[in-house]
Amino acid sequence: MIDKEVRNIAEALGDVRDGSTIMVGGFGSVGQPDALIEGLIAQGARDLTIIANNAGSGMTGLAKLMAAGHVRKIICSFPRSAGSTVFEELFSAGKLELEIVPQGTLAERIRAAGAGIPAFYTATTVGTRLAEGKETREFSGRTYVMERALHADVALIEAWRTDRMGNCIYRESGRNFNAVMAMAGDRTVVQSCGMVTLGMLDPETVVTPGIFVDQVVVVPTHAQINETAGGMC
Amino acid sequence: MIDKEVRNIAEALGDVRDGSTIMVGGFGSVGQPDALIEGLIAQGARDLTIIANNAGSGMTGLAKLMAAGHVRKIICSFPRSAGSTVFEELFSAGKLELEIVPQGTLAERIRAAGAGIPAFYTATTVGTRLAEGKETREFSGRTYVMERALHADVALIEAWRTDRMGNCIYRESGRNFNAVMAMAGDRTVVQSCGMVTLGMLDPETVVTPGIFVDQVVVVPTHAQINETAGGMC
Amino acid sequence: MSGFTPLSRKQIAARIAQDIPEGWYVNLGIGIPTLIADAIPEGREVILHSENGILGFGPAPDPDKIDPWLINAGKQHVTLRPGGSFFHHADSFAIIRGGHLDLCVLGAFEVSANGDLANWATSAQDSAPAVGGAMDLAVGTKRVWVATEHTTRDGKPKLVESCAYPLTAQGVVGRIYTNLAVIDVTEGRFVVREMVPGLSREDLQKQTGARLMFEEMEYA
Amino acid sequence: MSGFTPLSRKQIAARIAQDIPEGWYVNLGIGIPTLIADAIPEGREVILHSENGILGFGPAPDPDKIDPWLINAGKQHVTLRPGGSFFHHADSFAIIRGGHLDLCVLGAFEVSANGDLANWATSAQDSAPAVGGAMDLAVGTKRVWVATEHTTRDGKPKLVESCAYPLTAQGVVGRIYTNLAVIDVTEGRFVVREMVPGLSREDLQKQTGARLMFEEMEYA
Repeated sequence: MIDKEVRNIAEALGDVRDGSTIMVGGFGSVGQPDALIEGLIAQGARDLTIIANNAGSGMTGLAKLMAAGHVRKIICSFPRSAGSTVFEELFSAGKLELEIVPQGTLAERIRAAGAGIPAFYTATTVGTRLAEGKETREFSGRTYVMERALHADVALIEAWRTDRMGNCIYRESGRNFNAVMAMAGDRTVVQSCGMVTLGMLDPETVVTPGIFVDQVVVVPTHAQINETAGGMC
Repeated sequence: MIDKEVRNIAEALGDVRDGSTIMVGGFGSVGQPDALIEGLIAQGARDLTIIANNAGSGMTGLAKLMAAGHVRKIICSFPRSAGSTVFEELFSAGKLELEIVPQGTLAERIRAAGAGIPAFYTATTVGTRLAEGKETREFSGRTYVMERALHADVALIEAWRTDRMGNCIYRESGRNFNAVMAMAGDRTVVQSCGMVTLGMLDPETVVTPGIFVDQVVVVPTHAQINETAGGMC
Repeated sequence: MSGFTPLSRKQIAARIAQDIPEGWYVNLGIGIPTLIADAIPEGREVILHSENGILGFGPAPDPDKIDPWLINAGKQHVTLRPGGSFFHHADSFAIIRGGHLDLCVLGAFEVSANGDLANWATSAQDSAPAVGGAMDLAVGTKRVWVATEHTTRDGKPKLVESCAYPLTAQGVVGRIYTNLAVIDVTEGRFVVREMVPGLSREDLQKQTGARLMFEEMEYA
Repeated sequence: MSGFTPLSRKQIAARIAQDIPEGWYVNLGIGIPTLIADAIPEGREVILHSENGILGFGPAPDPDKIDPWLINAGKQHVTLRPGGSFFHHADSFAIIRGGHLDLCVLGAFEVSANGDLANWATSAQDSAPAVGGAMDLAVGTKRVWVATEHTTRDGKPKLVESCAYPLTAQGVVGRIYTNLAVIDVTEGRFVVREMVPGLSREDLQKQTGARLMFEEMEYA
């Protein structure tokens, strides 16, 4: 019987190696796999490249991972935001590499990796400093920049409900980068708010088919959710 | 009030011009917008380029459109199949141009058009005659072929349920090319099996958001559907 | 400079809302553009897109009905209107980059007379500016409108001959709504369409860093 | 050539099914590969993918329970197993081309000793062959196995030094299951792993268009 659930996060992340590239889903705090990030800090792998939409804020999650010195480079669209002090200190001290990628290009580069596309062209960044050093090319009289796929060794994802085969659904805006990153990790680990019996997920509504998922850890959320909006986790 | 429903097919297709590129959804007979194809025949536009997975079979649908002399070129993955006699006769008589595209490349080229990507690279066709004359390039030591986006002037789509804003869900394997082509038409016309009240489609399960849809024509299906599998259309 | 009242931020938003017809799919940036949502006339259906995977979001919920999973790209709690839908980030930016949105309204540090937009990096020296979805929106949307104060806080023009700030995109801005005027960007020129009552053409020109054209004004 | 019984098509399928472990995601081509679905041992969970947007499809339904919307890529009516899901064609081929399938099993006109596969165009002169998803599967899947008769109907070898038919993909085939043998493609050579009882190495070689290696046979 296929069963992708693992009992704890240490088991799921035990073999993450130094120098790995890690994708971390979420947008703001919504859909961010907090428990897996904590697990990554505990696991101790260093010299990591992190691919995420932002570079953390406050002193938890990605910020804590960076503060603990585990991150060599971050690839994101929104590095500096309210509360991104850890990032700013490390970056200005030269202790962190940064690659800024427009949010749409970031999402598309991740999808490309998942879809077997090594590179594609986009109009985003043309004529801006983010296109500096990049190859450009004209198609039908318009200039485009070539962008490369972004792979990860491990993708850390949050989902709303999963089954033992790893099928995932998300909740509202929690889908965000999670459903795309799930495709792009050599290994995809899901922090699930809840496991359901196989067959309970409507096959028409599965967003991430289990083929993209390697391991699932159930971490019930403690967030307050309005009951009319779908019940407690 | 937004209302994308039009009363009849003639209204939806009235302004299709000679020389247009038309996408036709479906895979086999499943999800094929038969009534819209009939409407296109009646409308009379000629010199069409058709983008579809196959080149029709029997004497209805695409085959009928081709037999009536409306098609100049067909772009598809599976031209010759059981019953594709109309295609074969026209093609061998030199009356029809053909571009054979692998099914995955076809789907991806269509998506690329919908996503603003003018070109991308793929490993599919490398070293085969379908790559002849195409640009190739190495990434990380592997050779890829460059493929261009496929746009359409009009995309003809079948959906299972729609609402007045054009949101669509599909039924089982009826999703196929429909959900991708919906993104790639300058105008997308949906043949819907049924209209539902706004708000009845679960926002988590909408596959084609209404932003991709311009017009909806309701054409209830007469297919026999097992009631346990979801009720009659 | 006297005898006129500049529009408030809310009034700029309301002015823009007037020009958005029913049925448009619109993305609203942070700042003044965000205020447009509440200014759309009751009953006019305009569908709002958010980069993080929403079409059809509505106003903030009552505080006791906040759903933590439902935020917009500005990280504000929102609601979903009937007919709304959720999708992932690649699909969301396919909507943006594929040219499917009718309009985005963005803030700006500077706009040049040829429609260049600078709204992401506060200086050429800033090595870690947050670009977010700004470049994708600016390049991918059918129409780009800018909502901004006419000048900076210290009175420097934001409408200029050529942008000094790092560009977000080249030649994309179609129209600018400021606290003083509505200005089209047409064939490399700023063409004034509308001014707040009592403001003279000379005064508006003084606060603008590039030549203004007045020939085609809709309201004197 | 005597004293042995070639496998039937169904037996080839059953032989392949033995080698597919639980948990694999598998796409089965038309012909012998299709027969594998019914040969997977009861209780072993193998998840079948279909190009037209299905993971987890199951056997044909009872005739009175046919659902016209549920077909596989071979246009056959199928069912969906618990845990199955539907998606569109671009997502379906992202699964294929992104390297997510563990295995595809395809038919072949020819396979060469370096793993080239020819299974789509019946001749170089054919100007309208149907490629379907064959090239995507051959290039994108983690493992490509071929299921085929060892020779054509008129006795010509299908395992050859170099393909005469137009290629589907270069160097992709990992293993070949025929009615006579199981043969790995390893470092540009055909390495025989298994033969039907009673068949001599010489007889197998005679029916094969390239040199066979026998050193590493698992069963004599």
